[in-house]
Amino acid sequence: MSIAFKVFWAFISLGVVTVWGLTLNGMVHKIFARVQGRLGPPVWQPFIDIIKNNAKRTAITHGIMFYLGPVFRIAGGIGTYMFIPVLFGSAYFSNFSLSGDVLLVMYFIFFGQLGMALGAGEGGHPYSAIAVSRGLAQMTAFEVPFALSVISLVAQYGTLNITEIVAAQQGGFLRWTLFTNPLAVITAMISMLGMNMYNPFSVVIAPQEIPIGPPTEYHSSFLGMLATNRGIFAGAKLVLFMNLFFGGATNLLILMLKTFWIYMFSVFVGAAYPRFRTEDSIRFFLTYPTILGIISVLLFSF
Amino acid sequence: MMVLICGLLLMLIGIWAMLIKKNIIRIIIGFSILDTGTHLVIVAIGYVKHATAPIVDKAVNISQNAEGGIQVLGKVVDPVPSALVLTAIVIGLAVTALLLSFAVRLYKVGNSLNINDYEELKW
Amino acid sequence: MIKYLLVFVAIIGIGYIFLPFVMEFSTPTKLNPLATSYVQGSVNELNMPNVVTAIVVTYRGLDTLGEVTVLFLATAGVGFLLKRKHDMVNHRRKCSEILCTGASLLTPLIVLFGVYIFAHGHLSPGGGFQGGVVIASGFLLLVMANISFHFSHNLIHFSESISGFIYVLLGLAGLVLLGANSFLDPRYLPAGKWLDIVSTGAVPIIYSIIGIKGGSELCSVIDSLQHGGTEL
Amino acid sequence: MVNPMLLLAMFLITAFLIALLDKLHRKISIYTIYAVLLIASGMGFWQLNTLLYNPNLSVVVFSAGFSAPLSISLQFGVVEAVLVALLNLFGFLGASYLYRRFLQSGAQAIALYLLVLLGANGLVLTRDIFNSFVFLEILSIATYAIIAVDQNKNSLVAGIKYMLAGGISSTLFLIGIVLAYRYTGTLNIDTWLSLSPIKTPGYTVALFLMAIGVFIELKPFPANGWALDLYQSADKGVASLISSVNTAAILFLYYKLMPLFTPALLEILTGAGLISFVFGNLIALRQKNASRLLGYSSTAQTGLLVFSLGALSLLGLPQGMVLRIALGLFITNLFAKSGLFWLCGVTKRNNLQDWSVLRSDSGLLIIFGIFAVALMGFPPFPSFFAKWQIIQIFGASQAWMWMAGLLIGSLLEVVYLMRWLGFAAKGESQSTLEKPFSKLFPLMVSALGLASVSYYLTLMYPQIGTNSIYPIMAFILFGLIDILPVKLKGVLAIAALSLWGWFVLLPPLPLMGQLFALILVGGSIVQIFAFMRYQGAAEGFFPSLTMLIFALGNIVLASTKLQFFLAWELMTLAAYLLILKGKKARVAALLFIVFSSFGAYLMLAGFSMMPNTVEGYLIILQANFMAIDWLPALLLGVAFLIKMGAVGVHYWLPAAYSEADDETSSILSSVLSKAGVFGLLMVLILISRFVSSSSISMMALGWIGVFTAFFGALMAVFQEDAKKLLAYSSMSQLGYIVVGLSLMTHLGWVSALYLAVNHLFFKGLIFMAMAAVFLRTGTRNMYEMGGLIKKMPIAFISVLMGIIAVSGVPPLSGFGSKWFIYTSLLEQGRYLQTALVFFSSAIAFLYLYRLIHTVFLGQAKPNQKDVKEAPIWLIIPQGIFIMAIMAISVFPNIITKPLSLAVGDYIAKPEWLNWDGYNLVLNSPTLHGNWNGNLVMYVTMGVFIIPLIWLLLVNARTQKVKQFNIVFAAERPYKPWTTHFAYNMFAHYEKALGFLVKPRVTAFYKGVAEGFHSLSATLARIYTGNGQTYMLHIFLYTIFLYLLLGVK
Repeated sequence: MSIAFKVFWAFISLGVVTVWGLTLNGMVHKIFARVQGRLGPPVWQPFIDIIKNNAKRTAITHGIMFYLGPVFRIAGGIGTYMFIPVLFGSAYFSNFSLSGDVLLVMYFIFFGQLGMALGAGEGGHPYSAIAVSRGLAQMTAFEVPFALSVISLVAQYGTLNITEIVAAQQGGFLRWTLFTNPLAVITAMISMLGMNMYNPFSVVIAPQEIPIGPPTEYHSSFLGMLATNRGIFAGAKLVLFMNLFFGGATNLLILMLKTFWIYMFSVFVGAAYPRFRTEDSIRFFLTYPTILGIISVLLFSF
Repeated sequence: MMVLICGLLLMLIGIWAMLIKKNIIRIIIGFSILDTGTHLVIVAIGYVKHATAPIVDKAVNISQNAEGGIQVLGKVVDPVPSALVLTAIVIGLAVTALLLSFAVRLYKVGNSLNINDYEELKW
Repeated sequence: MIKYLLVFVAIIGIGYIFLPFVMEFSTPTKLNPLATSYVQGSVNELNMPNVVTAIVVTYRGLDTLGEVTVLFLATAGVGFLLKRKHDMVNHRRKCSEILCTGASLLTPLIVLFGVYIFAHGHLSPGGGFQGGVVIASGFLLLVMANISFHFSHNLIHFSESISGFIYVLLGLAGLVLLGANSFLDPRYLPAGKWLDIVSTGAVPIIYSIIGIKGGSELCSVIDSLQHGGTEL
Repeated sequence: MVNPMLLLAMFLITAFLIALLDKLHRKISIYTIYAVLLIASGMGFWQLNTLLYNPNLSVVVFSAGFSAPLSISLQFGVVEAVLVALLNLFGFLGASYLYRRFLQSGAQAIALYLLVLLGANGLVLTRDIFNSFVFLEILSIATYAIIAVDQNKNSLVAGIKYMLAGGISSTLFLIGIVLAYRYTGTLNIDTWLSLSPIKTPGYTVALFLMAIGVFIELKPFPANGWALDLYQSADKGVASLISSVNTAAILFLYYKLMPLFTPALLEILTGAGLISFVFGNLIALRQKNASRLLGYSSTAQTGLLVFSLGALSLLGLPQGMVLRIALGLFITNLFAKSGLFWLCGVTKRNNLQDWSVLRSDSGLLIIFGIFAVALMGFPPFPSFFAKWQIIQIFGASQAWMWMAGLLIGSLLEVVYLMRWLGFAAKGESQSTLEKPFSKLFPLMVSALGLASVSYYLTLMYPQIGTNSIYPIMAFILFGLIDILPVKLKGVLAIAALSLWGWFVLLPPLPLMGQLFALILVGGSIVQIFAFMRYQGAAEGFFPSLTMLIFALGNIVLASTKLQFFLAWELMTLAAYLLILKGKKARVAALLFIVFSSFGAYLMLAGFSMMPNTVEGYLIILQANFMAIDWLPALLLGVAFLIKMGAVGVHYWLPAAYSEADDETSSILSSVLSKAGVFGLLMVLILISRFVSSSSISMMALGWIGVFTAFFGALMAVFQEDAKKLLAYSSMSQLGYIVVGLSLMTHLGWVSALYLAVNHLFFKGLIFMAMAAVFLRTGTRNMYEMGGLIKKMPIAFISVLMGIIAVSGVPPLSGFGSKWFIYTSLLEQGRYLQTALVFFSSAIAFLYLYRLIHTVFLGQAKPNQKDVKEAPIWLIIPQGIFIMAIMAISVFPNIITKPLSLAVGDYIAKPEWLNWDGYNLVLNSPTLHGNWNGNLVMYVTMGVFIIPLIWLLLVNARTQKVKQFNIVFAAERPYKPWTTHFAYNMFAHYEKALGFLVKPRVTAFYKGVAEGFHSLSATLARIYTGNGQTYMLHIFLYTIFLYLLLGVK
């Protein structure tokens, strides 16, 4: 496949995931609102926000890093997505997944976060830094169970290649990792709660107490970019989880179905639980899920 | 044999004095006794049974051999320890003299001859 | 208490160290080969009846040279230690008539006796050190009697220095005259007649020098102890 | 041949006549003894020269015209000639030190001094046992008397103690001689030696008494209180005389008697020597009085000499060899110890802390440094070679206890000497010194003498090779031109090192060697630029720096164990000197050198158990077919791990890295630690035949690495000091390298090396940038900075590149190292280690963000509003490093392929590892994976540039706002100190995980240090200061040794 062709299809797949991701976000807001007894915004609210923000004329900047922050962020989201094969067996929806394996994806996730953190940092607002420090701290903690579950997969399948992992899960839902290696999946799903930063691990963005910080420092097209990324990034993560643990997808419909339910898991948990403090969530991630992860690794390494 | 044991006993007495007496002069005397004991031991070691002093005179039997050399037939004691003890005595004397003058000097500086009064240097 | 115990242990211990030696000690009945050859050599090669002198002055002359040095050291050390800037006044009472007279009378005799002893050191018991000590005891007598007798410091030091110097020169003479291995060899002078006072090579000269040296050193020590050392 | 009798006669005549000469003029007598001593020394040299050309010359001279057993014989052989030459030379130097004393004290003192030397010479020359007693007494009595040149109470008291002890020991000696005569019938040592052995207990007693008499004169612990008091209180010239001339002569007497001893006796005395060495140094540990400390050190050194003479003889070495080794120790001690005593006299400071007075006088400080360093046995001083050989011999003959004792004692010695040196170099300086020429002269001569002796010895030493000299030569040359401007020196250094590196270093090396040469030497050369930022001459950097770099190269270039160790020690020394340049680096430098020495001694022990290498053939090549046992591998491994700062032995690392000057820290972290990597790699190569990835040892090593990485990262998170943060970060990174190496697979090693190269680049980069920040802001506390991105954009970019590379975020090369380490670990099934490594690298984000945020982002501080960009000299290396990082990020093959080739020489590349263009494909049976760094870079650029363009299109005209244009609690904040979120940034993290980084290691080492110091203090209690107690010690000691001997 020629490079141009590949780039073209990458754009298509990116478009798909953006739309789907944003839709999912909209649904989430709706669900939360309903759980809390509100009417909630319409499902398409994220799209409206993005368009509105991009249309704003005025913009201020605190400096070059501030300016680049959202770029880093969205580049991180897109890049992560670009390195994940979306549909199993499809030449069109495999993005640039041949540049690396699951390790690349796991590390590229940091790219956007780091850039964002830097950009927000230059804003000079202390809350940005506080949020970043919480986010990073929590991140180190939930990455441990996640890494353990990936390691468990490696022990199970003997590969880091996402496509190969998906291939190993083909042939009936009983061959999904969910059923062949349930402990790893549980571990990974718990750490996903942290990743998505919904309750009980929402102290990072702390939507109630800290209504300022990055979202208010950034505005207009910056904010638009961040919002777009929220969709892309969520989609990328969901696709990754789907590939690793739920047998992947061979067409877009299955993809949507699976990612929806994966997402809903964290949403339901988030809607039902109160919030942990940072140190509590660190302690949490480093105890139960970590032990589960270790057990799952040990199960497969012997 | 008796002299040897006496010498050894003297040495022990000297050591006792050096270790027990507090007065520096007495310690020096102890040292002198130790020294003397040593000299006695040295002399005793050179003794040969029923022998005379190693001076070849009328008390010693001598005979002339063919080449005109003199053969000493009588018994003399071993001259070597005697020679050594001479040196040892002089050396002992020198050390004692120096010790005493140190003591004198120290008395002038510190106004005491008790060895326990001089313990500033330690650890 | 602990200290007494430890001292006790030390003394017992030192005694114990000597025990094996004492246990197997028996007075020998004959000389060992080295001593025998000393006795023979003294008589035959050095023509010297007093074997001890032969050893002290000739065979082991280097020891004696060292011994002289030690004496010199003691003198210098005592003088150095007790050195005073100013002579202090003596507060001792004058000697009694008997002591004064006796001392004045005896001192020359004692000195003469000392000279005899070191002059005959190669023939009969005695020798340089013994002679020197006797001479010094004469001077000690004078000092004890507190007779207003002043050593000439210069004289003493001069005789100390020069006698020591001559001793070394006499030793070196052997080296020069008899060869590389003959430092302190007295045989560059004729051996002389058996039992003659001028015999056995340079031994009488050496012993006399030692006597003078020893005497002056001891006098110097006495002087230092009496008056405090002098600035050389 | 020179007749030794003449030598003695000359001394005697002068001594006897000095009183008369003195009457003429005081100066005449003084200059006379100078002449005599110089002539005597010259006689020694002359004799040595004669014997060198005419080795078969008869060297024995008899007295009185009779031959040996009858008369007294003197021997003037090679050893005696050396001793005569040296002792008289030092006699002369000591006399010149005492010049003023002599002027005041008069002829007696001069004569006494001369007689000390006479005694020493006689003791050296004589072959007659009783005669040696006489000379011993001359020596002792003259020494007793000369103590009185300083007639204060203390020296008189010490003198009396000394005399009593000396009297007792010489009485024992005398009685021993006579008792022995009873059995042997001779007093001549040579005749005695030819006798057949006598086996009765009485004879053993006699020998014992004789031996113990001499031995106590050698001041063995604990029967040496008198000597210590004497060293402390006597005039320093006299103390120096006693510790050098006096001790040397008695030691030689001991050596002469040694062949007479029974093996049991020799063993006991040798052991006692070792005890004396160890405990002397142990007690010195807590000593604050300089002269007394020197006293302890002196007794320890004497113990060491007794020990080495005895031990080597017991092991059956030829006497020539024993003497050569002992001579190395002896010469060092002679020069250094007397020099230190003289220096004590010049500074007139008793408290060690007051030695900072030397700061004002760099000449004296250098001299002090030479002495101290020589005493500790650092190269190129003779004691280094002596210790090396001794340890090698012990290793070969498996004398482990001896080796352990020697090494422990040496380590203790390093502690207190280096602490002292630290005080002198870094303390608060107050006043100036009075420096009479007569006292400076001997100091300078002995320092110069020691240096030149060492230089020539090193040149002549077998197995050294010219390369090994370069570091020393560089040190000397750059020391000589140290007054030139720093820019010029920098250019010279870069030119010299580059030429050397290109033409000498690289050509003979195999690929692996070249790689390390590039890391170690190349990486350092780049950083030389940073040193050129200083104004004026900036004295003190370049000698050590160039020595360091040459030594680093030599480590790679070594072909024998000795060359390796020599280079290693020179590197350590140079690094120590560089660290010591830091403003508050006294303690840090001490920690560094103590830990390094500990490592070095382990290495020494390890080397001694390793087979010999072939000279002229690089170790790195030999490693391929040589094998070593597990014990040496363990020792060497630990040694290298210390240098890398593995967890547990990392205690020195944060202190040293943070307190050194910034440029130095950079080199320490980015380059020096790689020397440890190189060493560890060598060890692993050497054991690669019988150790595999799954061996317990390698698993353990892996865990060490993982925990190093983990704890390093975790501790870095909680630092406020940027340099400490970077230090812990380095530790963490080195942990990854250890893990990689522990895998013993091709991929594992490639990953370790890849990380090593990367770490050089990014850590050098960050350190350089941060050096610029520290330089401009004048602080290292991150919370005192902030918002510097606008003032120092270049530094910001460097740090940004650096932290992206450290954290392993794609697309920069850092990701490669993560990918390598994970895949290699997973490939070997080390899952749990992988997880912990992953955790640590996640933690890295915390401290990296903290670094860049609190320094460059957030609120700028008003007091830093005039901060400028760094000087160009700091930017040049940054530029180079950035280019290097970019190059290997875009084109990873330029580094991964050579690395794989280099490793392939030792562990063959598995077939499942392939390059498909830029795509690195891994198809092992246990793991599949791939990484295409080139493509990742392009994709990242793409996904970055497209949104950027978009943003520029829709939002091109943004309005720049001022610093406080934020809404903070509904107001605009005007206090950047409170608004800047920096201090204790990860408080929540500390709450959650802080319990893991409680300073346990610190507590442990503090406990160890405290334990040693209180042990030292307790032991020192035996020196009660009471003369009688000291005598009691002597007697009890004698009895104790006697009981050990167990005469039946």
